[in-house]
Amino acid sequence: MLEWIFDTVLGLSLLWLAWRALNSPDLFKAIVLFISFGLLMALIWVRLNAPDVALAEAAIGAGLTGALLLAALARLRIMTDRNVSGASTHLAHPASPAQPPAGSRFSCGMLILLLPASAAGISYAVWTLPSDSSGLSLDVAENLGSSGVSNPVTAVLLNFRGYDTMLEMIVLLLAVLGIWSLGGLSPRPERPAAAVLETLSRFLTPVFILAAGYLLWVGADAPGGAFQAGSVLGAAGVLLLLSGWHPRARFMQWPLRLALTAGAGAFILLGLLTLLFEKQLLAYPVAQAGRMILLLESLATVSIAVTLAVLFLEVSSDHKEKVKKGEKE
Amino acid sequence: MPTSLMAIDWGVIVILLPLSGGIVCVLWPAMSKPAGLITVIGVALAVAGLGWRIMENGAYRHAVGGWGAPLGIDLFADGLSLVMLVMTALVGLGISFYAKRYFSPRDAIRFWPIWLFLLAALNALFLSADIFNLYVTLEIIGLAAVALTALTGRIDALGGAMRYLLATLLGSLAYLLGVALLYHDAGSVDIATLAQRIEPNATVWAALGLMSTGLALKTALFPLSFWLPSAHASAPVPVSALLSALVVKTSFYILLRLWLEIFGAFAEGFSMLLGLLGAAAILWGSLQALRQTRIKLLVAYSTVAQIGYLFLIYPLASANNAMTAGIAAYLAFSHALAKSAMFLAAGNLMRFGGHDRIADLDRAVQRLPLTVAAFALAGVSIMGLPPSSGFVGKWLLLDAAISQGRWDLAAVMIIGGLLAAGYVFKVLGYAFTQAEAPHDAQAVPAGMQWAALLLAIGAILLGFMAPQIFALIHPDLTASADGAGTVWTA
Amino acid sequence: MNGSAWLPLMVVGSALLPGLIIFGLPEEKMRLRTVLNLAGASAKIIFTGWMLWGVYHGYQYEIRVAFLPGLDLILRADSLSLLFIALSSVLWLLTTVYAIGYLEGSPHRSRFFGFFSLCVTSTSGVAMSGNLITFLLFYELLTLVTYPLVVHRGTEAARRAGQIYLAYTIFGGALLLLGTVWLYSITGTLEFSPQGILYSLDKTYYPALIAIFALLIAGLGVKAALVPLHGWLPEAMVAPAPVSALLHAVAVVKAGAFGIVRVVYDIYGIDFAAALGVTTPLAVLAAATILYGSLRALAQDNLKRRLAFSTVSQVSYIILGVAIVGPLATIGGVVHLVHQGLMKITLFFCAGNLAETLGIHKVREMNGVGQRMPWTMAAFTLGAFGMIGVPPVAGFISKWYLGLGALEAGEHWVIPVLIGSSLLNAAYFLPILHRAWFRDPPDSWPVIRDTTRDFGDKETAWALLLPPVITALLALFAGLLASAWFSPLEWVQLIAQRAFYHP
Amino acid sequence: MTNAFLYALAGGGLFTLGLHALVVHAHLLRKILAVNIMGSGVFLVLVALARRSGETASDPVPHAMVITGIVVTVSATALALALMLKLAGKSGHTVLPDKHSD
Repeated sequence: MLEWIFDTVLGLSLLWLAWRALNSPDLFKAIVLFISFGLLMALIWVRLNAPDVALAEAAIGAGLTGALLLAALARLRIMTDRNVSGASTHLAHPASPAQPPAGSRFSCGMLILLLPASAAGISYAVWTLPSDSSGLSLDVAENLGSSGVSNPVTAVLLNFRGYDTMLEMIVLLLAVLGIWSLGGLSPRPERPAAAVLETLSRFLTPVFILAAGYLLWVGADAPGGAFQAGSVLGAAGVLLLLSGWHPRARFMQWPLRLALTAGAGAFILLGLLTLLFEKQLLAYPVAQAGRMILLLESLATVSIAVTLAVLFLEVSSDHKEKVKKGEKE
Repeated sequence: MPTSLMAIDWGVIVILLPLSGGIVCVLWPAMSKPAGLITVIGVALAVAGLGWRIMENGAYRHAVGGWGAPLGIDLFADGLSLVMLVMTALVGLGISFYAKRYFSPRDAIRFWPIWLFLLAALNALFLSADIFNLYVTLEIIGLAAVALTALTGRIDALGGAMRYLLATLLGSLAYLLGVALLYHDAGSVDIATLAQRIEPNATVWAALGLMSTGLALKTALFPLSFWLPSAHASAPVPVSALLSALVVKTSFYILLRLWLEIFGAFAEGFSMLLGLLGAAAILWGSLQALRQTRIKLLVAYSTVAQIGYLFLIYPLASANNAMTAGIAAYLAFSHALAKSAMFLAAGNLMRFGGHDRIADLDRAVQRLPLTVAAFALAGVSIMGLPPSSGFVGKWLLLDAAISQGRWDLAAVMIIGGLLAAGYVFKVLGYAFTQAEAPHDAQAVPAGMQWAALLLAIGAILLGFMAPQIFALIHPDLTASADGAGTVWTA
Repeated sequence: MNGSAWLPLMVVGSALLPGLIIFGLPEEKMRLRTVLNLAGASAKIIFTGWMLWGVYHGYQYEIRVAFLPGLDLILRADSLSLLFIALSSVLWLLTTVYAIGYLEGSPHRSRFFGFFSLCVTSTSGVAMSGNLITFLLFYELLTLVTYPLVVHRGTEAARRAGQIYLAYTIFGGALLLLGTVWLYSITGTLEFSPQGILYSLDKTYYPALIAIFALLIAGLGVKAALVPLHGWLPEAMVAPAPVSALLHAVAVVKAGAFGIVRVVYDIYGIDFAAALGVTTPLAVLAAATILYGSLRALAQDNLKRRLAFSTVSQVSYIILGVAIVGPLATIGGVVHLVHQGLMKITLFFCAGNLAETLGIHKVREMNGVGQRMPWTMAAFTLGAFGMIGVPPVAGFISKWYLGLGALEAGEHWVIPVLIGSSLLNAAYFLPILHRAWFRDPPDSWPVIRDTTRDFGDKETAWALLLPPVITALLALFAGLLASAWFSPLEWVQLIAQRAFYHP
Repeated sequence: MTNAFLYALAGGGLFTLGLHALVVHAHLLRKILAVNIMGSGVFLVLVALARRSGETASDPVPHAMVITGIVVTVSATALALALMLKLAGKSGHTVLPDKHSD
């Protein structure tokens, strides 16, 4: 009974946080509420016995996404400050909160009519599901032994459904390419980083790197793995960037590109090799499976970390010109 | 030699090759253009290899990682997938050769890697037999398409891309929620497994609604087409062609696949709704196209209308799945060729005139005969006039409609054809007029003109290939899939 | 018995190939273009002659390729298609000569001759279609390839005329498509066959079949310029004269009329159509068109427009003959396909000569022109007499058989229509002839449009003069020698015997 | 019937809330937030339902899918934010422009 109450409260506060985050008149507040929403999600993942997801959510869903949102908002505010005299002074401040764009008013109306219906439909669909399905857990358990790792989530991500993960590395890469192809955002005036932040980051960076290494290593048997490790490492990068550290221009060229593509490249290479020797895409020989997964994960971790850091860098800062130079080579 | 070639797993190559090409482009931007072209040609050859294999051995199935569905992910290709892959390869080839001359060096290093990843995802999508894997490919396609749309960095392109991104994300999420429901209903994300296990119940219906809505949004089925014109009209020309010809077809293909194999058996009322929206799309899109004064918007609205024809498949679907799949694949292929040719030709006209106002197109026909011919031939197919693939497609649909007494749909198709003639000749009419004062015209490289013309000729020639296409999508092809094959009820 | 299957393809190819090559030729390669044009036209005549001989001796020429599930594309030469092909080959050659003379020095000739050849290609295809879908294919192709010819001059007026032309023809095409698909959904075949393909159908289909007939006739009637679907024809007069000549005498309107012949005889079958009760309304419609066209022609001062309305009227003789059940009327109608072609192309050639040489576009400018251009006006006179039905010019033969056929079929109301129309024809042609021959020429001829061509004392260029004279003589001999073995009339009797009225 | 269903229902609720906000709000940053919340809702449905039988060992496949989904979402979010910033920089607005200005 207590559990029921606890879960009900948790679920309701989740909905309440979401509502507040979406409808808070102040954008900064909305983002902060969104970050707390993400942390609550992480808690719920733990509650649902999904620690891997919880780690990913905390690091990426709440952490990195939050950082990205705040950075974007900061840039919007700077733009606003610059055009105080202009007509467009409300970039970062909410216009009237509920103003649908004129063009799609018809579809807006339709959707709002459909909303209650769809909510009811989804709930009913969820509600009437038979409660006896075990999904693929039995298949996973049965084949876990030959997967090379003992953490089932890692087994699914890197082995059973490794192909998905390969494509996912491409998604990450595409986000960076997409942002690069937008060219430079208008530059932001340089601001010295707060001293506190600098000290903090100097102290925290090694800790983050250690933590990432641990998560990567432990991912084979316990919650953790490339995505969690990569996002922690990426978070370290974000902190460094926040504290005013600048990557050297030389790094911004091919070493950066190499780091960005390492994960996807490793997947593709391994895919070609397995196709050549095992006649099957990404079919690892059982004896080597553990090592191959670790190799893939290590490279993926580097790529994920660098990608996340670059994403933050791009959204937050004025380093565009350097990146563009690198691109022009 | 044939056996050694036969031993190569072309299905996997079709995915890995463009991925590798994309990585090479990222690592070595200066080599983007040659690497990109070589990759695209290689992919076309690999698709040919896969096609040959499918025709020899029947449907293709590859268990990634050696696990096999439902635990692992299966790649699967039958005649329907093959037609889509061939469509992608051919149209991709044409657009690539156009893009080779179109982009400035600065834009080229941005375009090629993203396009190659997009190509990989297109191929992966048409080869996937796993609804979650389809979600991942859809996301790659979505992000790549948005990035390409915004390539010019102009305000209209940024706005179009932003609208497109939000729409495509919304569509993906609705689809993913449907996937979640199906997974928990049937314990699998493999299409063949789902086909065996799914019984109509509330969860399945909700999944059907969510997935269809999401995919219809991504396909820009009226009225969920609000995002399409601004994105397709503001993107760089080769990208517009890619979006209209290939990208919108992907979500349509998924919906078709799900329909044929899972939902079609019980969702008749729903198919009526899809058909109704398709009919509305034809009328609305054509009327809008007719109203436009700018050539790319006209072509973009024409896409909205042509998508409508694709959805008329659903209410007209017969018990014969192979026939339905054949008509759908044929229509999609036909539109892909014609619409890419049309966008490329429109791009040439815009470069030639330095503007995109239809009424000031004078004399183009004398100065750019290849381009105007491309536009005209593509237009013939879009209008559904013989001899063209568009005519054959319209014939098949009309035949189905009249045989089933669906006079309303038949009337919509006829009216849609008339409206299409209206907007195509609106452009062509001005292309024949003589300028009062000759304006300065930009030279258009021959390569760009020929790319458009060859695609348009393809749209015409496809009109004589219907028997071959239908032979590919024959039930025999899928029957030989090793046991786990899909269900075609012939 | 199956002769060479390749002959029909070669007939189509003899126009298609030169056309495609000409598109690629630069403007200044005049000689090569002329050689290609004439070689194509001559080749076509040779192939046609070969097939005429073959068909006369009972061979069949047929080629088919799979096109749609259950439907083939069929090119087949039977006696009826050869009639149309022979007409188009001869007139193509003459029109080509004429067009070379007419367009000398004007821009975009490669484009013009390219589309011109495509136009003939599709006409040949229309003629040799072995089923309705092949017919539809070439019929629509004809619409598309004539559009650039109509708007050839590139003026705003030409553009608007082109839009009107398309609006009509594409609408007609849509109706034809709808009718064809509907028919196919009932019959499962579209193949032309001598008794039609419908006689075995159940009575419950009859209402649908009547509706389909209406759709098909409406679709074809646009090109055949049946009232009220004729509006595009006078507008299309902005095109250059060879185009008007070809469109009106051979290609477009004839394709429509020919299609109606095919639908009535080879799809429905004349007896079945009569039993269905659709022939009488068709005949009434044709009669109304005949009278309406003539009445409108009376009021036109622009010479080409007058000829256009005359075409509206004359083409419906063919349809009238088709719609009256009986071999004699059929012969009269079908033979008019050829006769009207010869006479009307003569008239348009002559009108083109007047415009090109003297700048005459209006009837009232024609005073005394017979003295300045005697050969042209002599040809014009022969053509006009033919139209009126003065013996022994070909038009008389058509009207004679139509009249006999109407009497044979008991459709007596046709006789007054024929007489009335002939009187109207006389009323709008004789004043022209009177002006041309018996009035004094003006001091100076109207200013010539945009050409700087000066023919001096010569009547006009040879290339412009020869074709109308030849066609006029052909029209005369088609009537004079109507009972000779090589006359169109004899061939049409063969058609009627073989195809439509089996013993 | 287990309490995992509660979370699945909450997931459906999040999806709907997000959809509502996506449609109703004009500011692009809010639209991006809305998409993120919709995504969380979908992930919640996916994982919560895996727990509905109440066993302790839960199905790892949806977990892996959600991790994939989270990464996809952050990529899309980053691209969307960059687009928004670029658009704001060029047009001075953080709302979608009218469909097309002729």
